[in-house]
Amino acid sequence: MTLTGEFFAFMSLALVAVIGGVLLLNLTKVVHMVVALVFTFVSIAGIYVLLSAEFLAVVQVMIYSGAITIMMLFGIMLTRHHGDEAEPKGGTLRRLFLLVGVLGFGAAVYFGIYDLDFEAVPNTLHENNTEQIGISLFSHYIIPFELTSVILLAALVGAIVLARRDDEKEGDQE
Amino acid sequence: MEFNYFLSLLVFSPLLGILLLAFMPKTNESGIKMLGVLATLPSLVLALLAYFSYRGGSDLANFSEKFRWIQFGGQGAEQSGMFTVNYELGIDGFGLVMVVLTAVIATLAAIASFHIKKEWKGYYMLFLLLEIGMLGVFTAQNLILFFLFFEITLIPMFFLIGKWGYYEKEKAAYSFLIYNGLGSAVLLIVIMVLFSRTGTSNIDMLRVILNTENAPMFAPISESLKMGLLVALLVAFGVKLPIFPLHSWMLRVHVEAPPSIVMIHSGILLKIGAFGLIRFGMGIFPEQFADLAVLLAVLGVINLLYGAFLAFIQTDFKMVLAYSSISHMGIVLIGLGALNEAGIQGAIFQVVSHGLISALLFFLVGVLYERTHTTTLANLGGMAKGMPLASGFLLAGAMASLGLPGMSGFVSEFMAFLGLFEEMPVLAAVGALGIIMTAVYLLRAVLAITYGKAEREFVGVSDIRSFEWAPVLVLIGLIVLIGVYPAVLSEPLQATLETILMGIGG
Amino acid sequence: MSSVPVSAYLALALILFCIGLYGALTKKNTVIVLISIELMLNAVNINLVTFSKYGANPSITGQVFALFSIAVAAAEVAVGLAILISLYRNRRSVNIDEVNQLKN
Amino acid sequence: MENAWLIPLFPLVSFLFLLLFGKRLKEASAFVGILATLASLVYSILVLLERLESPTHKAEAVWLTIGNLELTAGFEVNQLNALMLVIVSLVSFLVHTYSKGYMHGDERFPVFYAYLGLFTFAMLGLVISPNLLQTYIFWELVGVGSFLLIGFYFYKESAKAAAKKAFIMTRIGDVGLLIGMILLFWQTGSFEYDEIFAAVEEGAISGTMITLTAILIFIGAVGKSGQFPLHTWLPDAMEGPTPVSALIHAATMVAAGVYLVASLFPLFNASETAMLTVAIIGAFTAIFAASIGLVQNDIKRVLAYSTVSQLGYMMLALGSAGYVAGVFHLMTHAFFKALLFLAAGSVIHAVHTQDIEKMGGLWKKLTFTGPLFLIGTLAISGVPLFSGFFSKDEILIAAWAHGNYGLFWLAVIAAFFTAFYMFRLFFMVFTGEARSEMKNVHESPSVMTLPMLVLAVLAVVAGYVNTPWFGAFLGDWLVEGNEALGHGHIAGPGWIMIVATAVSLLGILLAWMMYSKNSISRDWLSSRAPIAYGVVKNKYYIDEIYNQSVVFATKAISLFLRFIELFVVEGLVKLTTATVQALGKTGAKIQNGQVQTYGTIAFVGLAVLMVIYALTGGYL
Repeated sequence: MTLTGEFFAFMSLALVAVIGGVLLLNLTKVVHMVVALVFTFVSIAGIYVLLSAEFLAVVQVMIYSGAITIMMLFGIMLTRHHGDEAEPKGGTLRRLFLLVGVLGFGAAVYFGIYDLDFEAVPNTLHENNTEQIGISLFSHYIIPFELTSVILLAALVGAIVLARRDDEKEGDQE
Repeated sequence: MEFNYFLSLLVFSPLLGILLLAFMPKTNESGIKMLGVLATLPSLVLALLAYFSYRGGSDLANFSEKFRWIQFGGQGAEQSGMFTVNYELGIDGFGLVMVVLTAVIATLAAIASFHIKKEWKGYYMLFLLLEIGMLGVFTAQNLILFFLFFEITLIPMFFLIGKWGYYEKEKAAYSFLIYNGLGSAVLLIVIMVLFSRTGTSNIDMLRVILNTENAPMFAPISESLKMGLLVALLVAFGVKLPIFPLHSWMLRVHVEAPPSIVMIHSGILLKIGAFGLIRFGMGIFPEQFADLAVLLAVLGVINLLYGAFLAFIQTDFKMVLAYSSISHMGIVLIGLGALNEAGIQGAIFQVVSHGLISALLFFLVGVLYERTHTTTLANLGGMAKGMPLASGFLLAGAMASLGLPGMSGFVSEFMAFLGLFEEMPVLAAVGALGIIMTAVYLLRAVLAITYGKAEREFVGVSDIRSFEWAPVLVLIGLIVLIGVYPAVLSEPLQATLETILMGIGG
Repeated sequence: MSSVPVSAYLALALILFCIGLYGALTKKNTVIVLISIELMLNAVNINLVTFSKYGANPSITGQVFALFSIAVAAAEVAVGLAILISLYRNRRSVNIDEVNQLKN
Repeated sequence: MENAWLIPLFPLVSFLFLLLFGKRLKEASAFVGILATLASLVYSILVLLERLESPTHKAEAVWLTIGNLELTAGFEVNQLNALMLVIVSLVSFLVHTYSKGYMHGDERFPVFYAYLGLFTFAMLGLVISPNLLQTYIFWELVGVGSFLLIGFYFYKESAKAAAKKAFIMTRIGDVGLLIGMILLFWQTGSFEYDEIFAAVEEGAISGTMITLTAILIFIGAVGKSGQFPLHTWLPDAMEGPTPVSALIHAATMVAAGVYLVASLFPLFNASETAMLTVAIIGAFTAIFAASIGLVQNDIKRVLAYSTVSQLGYMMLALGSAGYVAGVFHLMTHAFFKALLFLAAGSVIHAVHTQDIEKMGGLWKKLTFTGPLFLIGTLAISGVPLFSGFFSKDEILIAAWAHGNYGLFWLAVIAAFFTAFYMFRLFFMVFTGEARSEMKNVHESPSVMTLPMLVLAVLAVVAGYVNTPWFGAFLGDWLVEGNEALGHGHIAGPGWIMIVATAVSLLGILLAWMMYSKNSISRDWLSSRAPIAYGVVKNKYYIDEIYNQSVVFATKAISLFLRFIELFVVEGLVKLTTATVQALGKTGAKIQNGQVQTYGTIAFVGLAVLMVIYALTGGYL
């Protein structure tokens, strides 16, 4: 392994991503947690750039760091939060149990990947990345693409229905 | 002579009784009892017929019958005859002896059941079902059929204990079911492993396949797997026998079940354990069995002494007899552990002999309880005054049980020890202490009941009467017959013994 | 040639996945649970993109899949938040401990 | 002689017959029993007479087949067996006759005769057994006969305890016999006496094995013959009716141990250690029991200890290679001890007590029993010209000749004790004044006195079949054709006979001075050495020691095992059920309806599986 710029970039991005994740786990205020995760999402976008996926990096920043985070913040704001954000007591046994499980899982997977290395094949992903994606998406993956739109539509309708029906109920009650 | 369907007839003839009983009015007490006893007679007659025709020179192989029954696997398997479960019955010398014993004790226990106080109809129907199961166990020629019959014995027993027993009958019934159910589960695993790996469940074929090098199998059975299977068998049948420390269910059953059922239970059902060990353990895995012989002998001595010492301090006569059964089953194990002709023959003799003796003793317990409504030693005493005959028979039964020469107990005990002394003299000498202890606890208990000062309240009780004579006389007669002329038993066994010993290579 | 090995990307993805998983299963706040799930999806996306570049057969497909995944995740967040809000209206709480309808 | 197997069958038939029809026959059952034993007696005498001329007869048939082993059963008439047949059937016949008077009026009269028949059958079967296995079978059966008869008065707690004790104590010995017998079988391949002897002679068995088996078999004899340390049952066995004591616990069954050692004599003779063991146990028992007999006050117990002591003599004889002496004493002892017991029975019958402190002055009232008792006493004390004198003399000579000088002197002291306590008994019962009020003292009916008379005659004359003066006819005949048994007569120094006579006369003299003339105070010993007196009076506390040690240990083991049963075995059961229940409860608890919990469980399960796969390389 040579000390190249790419390596430094990866290391710093990865560090920021992981710190963001750890902060998510350890911060007490919900808003802070979401903000911590923004760092992670942005670093992941950086990782995408390193992996020659510029288009995806942009999408990542737009959707995650932008849209989803904003939505989450709205969700938090729409739901009232009592002052105490402290974790309720109890469940430590389960946490420990889970921690062991997670670490075991991580170890098991890491055991599988730690010396995984493929023969690097020269590729052209970085050239006209967006164009490549577009061609692929609209030729080969046209049907999944259309289906995705259906899903998004369904989600849209579903979200509205979920919210509205409750409104009606509340209205009935009032 | 042709004996088509002979064994099926023998095994399933109680079914006729069940059908007829189903049409009897519930309240007709004497009718039901008579029918119940009569229904056991066809099996008895057929069993005796088989015995005497065998003694008359007829070949036991003639009795075998076989029909294709269930087919597992695809077309190819059907052609090759693999994974076929046949309905096949047959008997060898050992099986013959056990069938006769079962038929005799079943009839006598049916007579002893006259003491039952309620719901005779259900009782006798279950009783007859139990008899079918027992007869089937001793005649089944393949493991799956054996297992089915084995399970058939469990269910009627559960209800017979749980419904017609004494104070803690439900608890006894449950512990019976749980222990034996677990034993059956282990047995089923063994059977399935054998069946799936060899493609057959026929006992003789299994014997051949497992003891021939490079015999065709679907999956190999390694030596260590064989050992594992044998240990599993030991556990499965050890529950039944019972082997220390798997015995606690049996104590409850002995104490809580009605005496006529204990006659069956102690007389025959426990023997299925010994039968299974000899037939399957020793028959199918002879080499591994030889490796375990020392363990068995040690377990036998433990059983013998453990039962004897605990019987010594019991305060209830039924408990004394229950522990005595454990102790006597130790002698079976000792004989098996000796693994020579004398030992194995002694074990089989003990199986038969203890069947008769414990049936006699429990019948007398029933007679006693019928009159005094107690079996606690401290409450009894001086019964020889009021019921000299019953006391005399009780004493005779105790004498037979402690191995008095001239009675069957001695022959079996003697042969088992004769066998063990050849192989492991020191262990046998330790076990011989059990002979003393047997005398100690049996005399203590029996004398406490029969000798000494008579309790006033029991002075007027009646002695053995009417129907009670039959079981007592038949059992005593058989016990003395085997004791004086053991050839009645040893001759049918010789062929079986040879087969077994050939497998062991000794 | 790349100076960063494949396993480093995969390890990063693994760490993020584990963090997300732990968060999803322990956090009491439903919003955080949802966001932890997003983190897990992101970790998976990293894997997809990594294999798209360094896999045995590199191609654009991995990136396209990541794209799909992001789209679905967005839809999921929308529906999830809708459920969250309706839940909050019914229960006046977003504490996941109190969501135990499965029991009855 | 070919039909000698019929001899035991007569009493067996009597037993079965009385068992079935005894109730109807009532006291007529006596005739069945008497007739049966008479038949056996006549036949036995015929067999004995025939045996005097012709060689040993043996016939056998297969009894039990074990694979290739064939165990046989049959009968054998050799010198010893023929002699025993006559002794047993004679005493049995006399006791049967005597009992008709003694048991008169007992409501279980037929049962008594049935038991007597069973015992006689077993005893006769025992003495014609050609092999050890058969011996063992009958050996146990006589034990049962003895057990039943001791416990004949079953409603008495003491009888119950005595019967139980007798059976269990002898059973302990029997196990020794069984082990010895089986070991011998695997060494020699046979239970047959002659084959065992042949193997011993060929040296087919190692010396240690011979010693071991001989001692184990001797344990059986110790149990049956009431030798120390298994002697305690015999005095207690006096709870049985007195004719039973005469038959079983004096003349026949207790002598079976001696008979067993005698019939296995070549085996014992092959091992010095075994012989010495037999001799030491015998001599020790002789003096040990005699010392207890000195101070007992129950007429039957004195006789019982005397029996133990005399049996010790016989063992000493056998252990000193005095085969003939042992058997000879067995025979004479059978006669005079049976006589003594029957006479004692007659006394008890007359005065209805067994305590000699309450008797006295009966000589005039029991004009017939008194002299007969005296004859027996003289015979057992070894007064010259009576049978006991000759046989005891033989034993002393054998012990001296074998070089057991210490044991010899023990035996001499025991002889002194014997003479003393027997005459103490005699003087206290028959002379002086009655020490308690006794009414209706009357002589027994002739059906009781006649058997005693026969025995008295034999007690006098039986000694003359084997004397140093008129030729050792019995001895020569017994060892004829079998060198292994030693010589018919062992020559010893002449002073032994004088010493033996002197000590017995001294004993009598001392007893006379203490109990008849009262020139020495009766409590001379008890006042001088109260502790020693107490120890002897309480039979050296052997019973108490056994109670404290063996019985206690048995109970302790039992309780310990019950502890195991309750806490380990039942504990395991409870643990299993508790585990299953706990698992079930945990399972139920996990179902709390929270998605996160379900997710955790599912995920951890997956993780565990993955870890397992990772560790096992993907193949389970």
